[in-house]
Amino acid sequence: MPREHYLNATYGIRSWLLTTDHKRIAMLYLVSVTFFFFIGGAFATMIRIHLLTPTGLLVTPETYNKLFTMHGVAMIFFFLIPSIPAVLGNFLLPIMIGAKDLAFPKINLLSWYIYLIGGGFVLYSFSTGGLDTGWTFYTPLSSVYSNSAVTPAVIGVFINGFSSILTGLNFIVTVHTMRAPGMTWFRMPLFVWAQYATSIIFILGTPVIAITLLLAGMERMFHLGFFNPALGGDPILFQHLFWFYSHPAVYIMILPAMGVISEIIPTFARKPIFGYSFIAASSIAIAVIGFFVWAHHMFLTGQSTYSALAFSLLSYLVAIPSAVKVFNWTSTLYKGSISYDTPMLYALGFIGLFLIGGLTGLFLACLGLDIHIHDTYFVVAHFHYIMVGGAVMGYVGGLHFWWPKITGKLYPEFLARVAAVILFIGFNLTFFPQFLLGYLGMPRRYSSYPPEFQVLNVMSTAGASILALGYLLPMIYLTWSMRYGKVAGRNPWPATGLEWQTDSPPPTENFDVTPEVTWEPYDYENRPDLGLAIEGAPTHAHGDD
Amino acid sequence: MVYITLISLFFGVAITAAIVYFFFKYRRTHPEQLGVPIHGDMRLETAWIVVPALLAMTMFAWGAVVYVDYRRAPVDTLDIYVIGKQWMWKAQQPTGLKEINELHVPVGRDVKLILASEDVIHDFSVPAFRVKMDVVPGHYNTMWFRPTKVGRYHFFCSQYCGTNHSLMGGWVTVMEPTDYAAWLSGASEGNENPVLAGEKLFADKACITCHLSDGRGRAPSLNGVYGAKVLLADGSTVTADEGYIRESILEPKAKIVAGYQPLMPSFQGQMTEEQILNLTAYIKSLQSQPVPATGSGIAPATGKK
Amino acid sequence: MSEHQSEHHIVSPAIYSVIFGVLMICTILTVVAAEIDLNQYFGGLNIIVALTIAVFKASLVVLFFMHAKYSPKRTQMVIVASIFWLGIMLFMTMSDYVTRLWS
Amino acid sequence: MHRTGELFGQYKTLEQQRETASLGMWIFLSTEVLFFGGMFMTYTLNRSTYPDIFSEASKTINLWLGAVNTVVLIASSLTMAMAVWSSQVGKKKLLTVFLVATLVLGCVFLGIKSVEYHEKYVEHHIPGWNYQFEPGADVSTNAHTQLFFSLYFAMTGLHALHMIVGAGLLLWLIRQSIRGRFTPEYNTPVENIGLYWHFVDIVWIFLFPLLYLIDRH
Repeated sequence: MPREHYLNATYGIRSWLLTTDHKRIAMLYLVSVTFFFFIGGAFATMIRIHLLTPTGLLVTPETYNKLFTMHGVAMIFFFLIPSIPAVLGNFLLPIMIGAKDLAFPKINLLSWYIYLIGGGFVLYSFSTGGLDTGWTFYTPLSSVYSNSAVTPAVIGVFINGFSSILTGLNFIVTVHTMRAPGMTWFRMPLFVWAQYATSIIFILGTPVIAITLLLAGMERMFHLGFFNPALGGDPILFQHLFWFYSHPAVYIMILPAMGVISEIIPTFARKPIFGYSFIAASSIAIAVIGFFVWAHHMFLTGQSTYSALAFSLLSYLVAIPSAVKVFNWTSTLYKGSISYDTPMLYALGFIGLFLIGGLTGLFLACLGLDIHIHDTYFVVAHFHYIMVGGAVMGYVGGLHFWWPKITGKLYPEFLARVAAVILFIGFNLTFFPQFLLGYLGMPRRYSSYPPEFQVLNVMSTAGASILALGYLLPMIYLTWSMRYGKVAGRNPWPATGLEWQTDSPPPTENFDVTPEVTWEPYDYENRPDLGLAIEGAPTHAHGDD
Repeated sequence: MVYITLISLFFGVAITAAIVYFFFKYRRTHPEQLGVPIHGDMRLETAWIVVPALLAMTMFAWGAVVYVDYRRAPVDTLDIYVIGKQWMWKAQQPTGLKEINELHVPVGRDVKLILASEDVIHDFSVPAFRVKMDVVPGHYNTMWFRPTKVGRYHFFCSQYCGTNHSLMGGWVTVMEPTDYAAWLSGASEGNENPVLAGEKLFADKACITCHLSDGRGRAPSLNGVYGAKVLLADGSTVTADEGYIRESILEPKAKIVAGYQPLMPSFQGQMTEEQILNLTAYIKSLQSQPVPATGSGIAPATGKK
Repeated sequence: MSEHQSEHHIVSPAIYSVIFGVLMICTILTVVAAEIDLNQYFGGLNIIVALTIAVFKASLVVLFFMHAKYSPKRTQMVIVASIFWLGIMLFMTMSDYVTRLWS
Repeated sequence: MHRTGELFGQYKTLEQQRETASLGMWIFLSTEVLFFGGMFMTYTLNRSTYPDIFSEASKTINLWLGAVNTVVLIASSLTMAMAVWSSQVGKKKLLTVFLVATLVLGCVFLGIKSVEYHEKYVEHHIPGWNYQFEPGADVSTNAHTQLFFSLYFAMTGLHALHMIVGAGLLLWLIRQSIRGRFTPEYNTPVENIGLYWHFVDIVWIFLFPLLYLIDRH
């Protein structure tokens, strides 16, 4: 390990709380999003235990409503959205393009503080009785009828939005102006492309949810009227504005995870990624088309039939770039040199789960079918496959992949593989039964349900306990490895990106000398510096077929 | 449904199989081994953009046909008014019979539900019939279905609406038409006929002083207005459905009939959702040749057009 | 380094004054137009006139006061993108409400 | 803290630093477009639903105050543009003069705005609080005009808030300018705050016809 690096360059609590080093800010985010993941996870556990019996085992309907609302708010706004961009993106994006830091380091720190303030408001709302509007805050329930602590939560989410905006702004400007010599657009790692696409959504979508929640909040606090039907306002308009952001927000969660997968797969197949430019372009396509599909959340609100037709068609279009990614990842495996290291297990698990999540999306985008499965557990299962099976798997896989770079230490490989398998099994057991529940007609957000749904609910709860174990394991051994893990070296896998050219952990300025990029991305065959078999040794055991 | 499932299954299984196969076939056998450098293939890329796109379009088209059919109710339906409020459902049969958290319908007949909410957004959902529709405060949504089998089926509120959302459900009872008629006449004693109640409101609220039936009043005659195309002052036309009638009561200035002055006061806040429904039922019963409201049986005087 | 931009362009006070003059004239025009019933000639003409003038004024401010006319392509892309996204929101949402009355 | 004109560690050249800051500002403004956009959307829908009542309600706000404010704000944009020019050509004294002029005009705008708000307060036109559109107005007029005034206060209020933030930024600029910090080589803060100020002006250019003018005749 290097003698001096970003972790030990300076000491003391001030050196962390006032840092402008993107790597340290990433660590601050890592700690805070993990905290919210725990909170959201605790709520999820209670939800699943409660649903063991048809009448509800644990809490009153009112409390149950608060549990799933707080689960959604904590997980979506304070874990999933910031997780990969603000932790992995923050840490890696400047290093990957050969920059010393993000374009605006102070704004980067500011965005973490904004996140904390927003999180503070939300925690205040949780602790003063919680809120029961659903994370979607639909009016007029949220703005007029609910008696719970909606106002601080809305303020918290509103404030948190600016954290996302500033992160997105920082990333876009950094990618445009801070690239190292030779780092052309098409030499950038696909993770950077994914972050760039995500940032587009951050800066063009987030302000809309901010103003929408502000309007709903003002309606609640000052009895103004924007969406209130009692004054002639239209509650459906709130949904339009809400989903204008919140549907693209799903892509905020999944796009960076796709970026992580696009890094892991070529590394552990030791070959260039199949169709680099198609994967890069599909990220941008998802970000842009993703803005045209929002009203598929509203097919049954009384939306115009014509508009429903348009939104359904566009929703099918957004499936194409996602499919392109999956096909390209799969093709990358062909004639690879595939290892079974933990990040690769996560990546392959991601593809499988994302495949199910994506394909069930086709069911929901289908107008005729949506009539039946809209607002049922089918939807719950679908988006958990995308968000947990996709985004969280990508996040945890990415953490493992870059853990040696972040901490300079290796995690215990065997334990990590076991955890990955447990997560995969637990996840499927938890959420696959929910597809069936939804198809049988169980509506979502129900604290009690007809007895015929019990068997599947019990299966789901059983899966959830396995899943919880699966999440606890990495938290324990990753923390353990920070102190006791084996020293990793610069490039343990080895991988081709610029981040692996510097020390682990990197120095505060990332590189001792500004790197100059002469390689194409994932170009294993032309990288003698990696010390892999180039001449003599067969490039592939099956080289002839 | 089967179609999408098959296609999804095909792709799901095929890709998973490919991954698993590659995973074992091309495993690393030597620690320094490299993969074969393949960068991409234009033909493959094109194929897997075009083929899924075409398949997706067929899915879209099938779903669109079903949806359009669902959103456009057939003529000659049995119209039942359903009001959602936190946390119960009130249904009103054409005879005026009111039910709470229950809904009785005859088998084999197209049933149209006209949905209104008194507070927040609800959603009336009958999984067994594969139908649901949001119930939005401030305007009507409609849904329709044709029950094909006698029995009792769950209905739920599917749009989260507050504390007792999960208790806001009940049963749809599908009966033989004769049983249904018997049930209606047996249970309907003491219930107010919505058309008659609406007629009374029409007089009490002084609608009758302007909306003269011979068309010579200060406001247009409402005979036969339901289902007709109405020419508006700005030159456009609208079809006078339940939503239009409701809007005209609450927002009389929003759509002025050509040739008339915007004189009518708004009744916003002065009528309950139920009264509005009754008034609507009465206006719907006013045909060009006035038909006396019979108020019994399964052939209501409403909705015939 | 990324794409290199040309020399910083300085807009002269003379241009600023002319633009300011045009903006003032437009302000007077729009107030006067609002006092006349243009809708009698063509439904909604009042709105069209008021918004056309507003768009014209805003364009002048963006192009000259904010130097967008002399800015790098990248900046102009940002401007176009933000207007385009605003358009998505307005157009797609209104398309729902407008087509509800079609039968 | 840092001294102005310094090259920050993460950049290689001053030119790169300047470009980066400018791009960052523009992207920030694009988020502002969407931020106000949500309100414009709400306005568009409600206006198209209740055109007559919105026109009734807009007749009660004071056109002349609005028109004067438009002139004041555009004039402040001119002085801001001139301030940017002064910094580009290195006229340090003139820069301070124009910045102060901009600040003064901005304050005049806010002053006139508060007069308007006061009028609305006197007329009981503050929604949700003692609201009464006109004596004898019927229920639906009272309800829908509240939609208009809710939008009026939300839109102009948020705009005014941006003005206040802008005034704060101007104060800081004036302080720096008096110290002679800005040179033709280093004037990024002047340019960026100028961009912000012009953007706020543009928002008003749309608010004025939408709230005061349409169908007023």
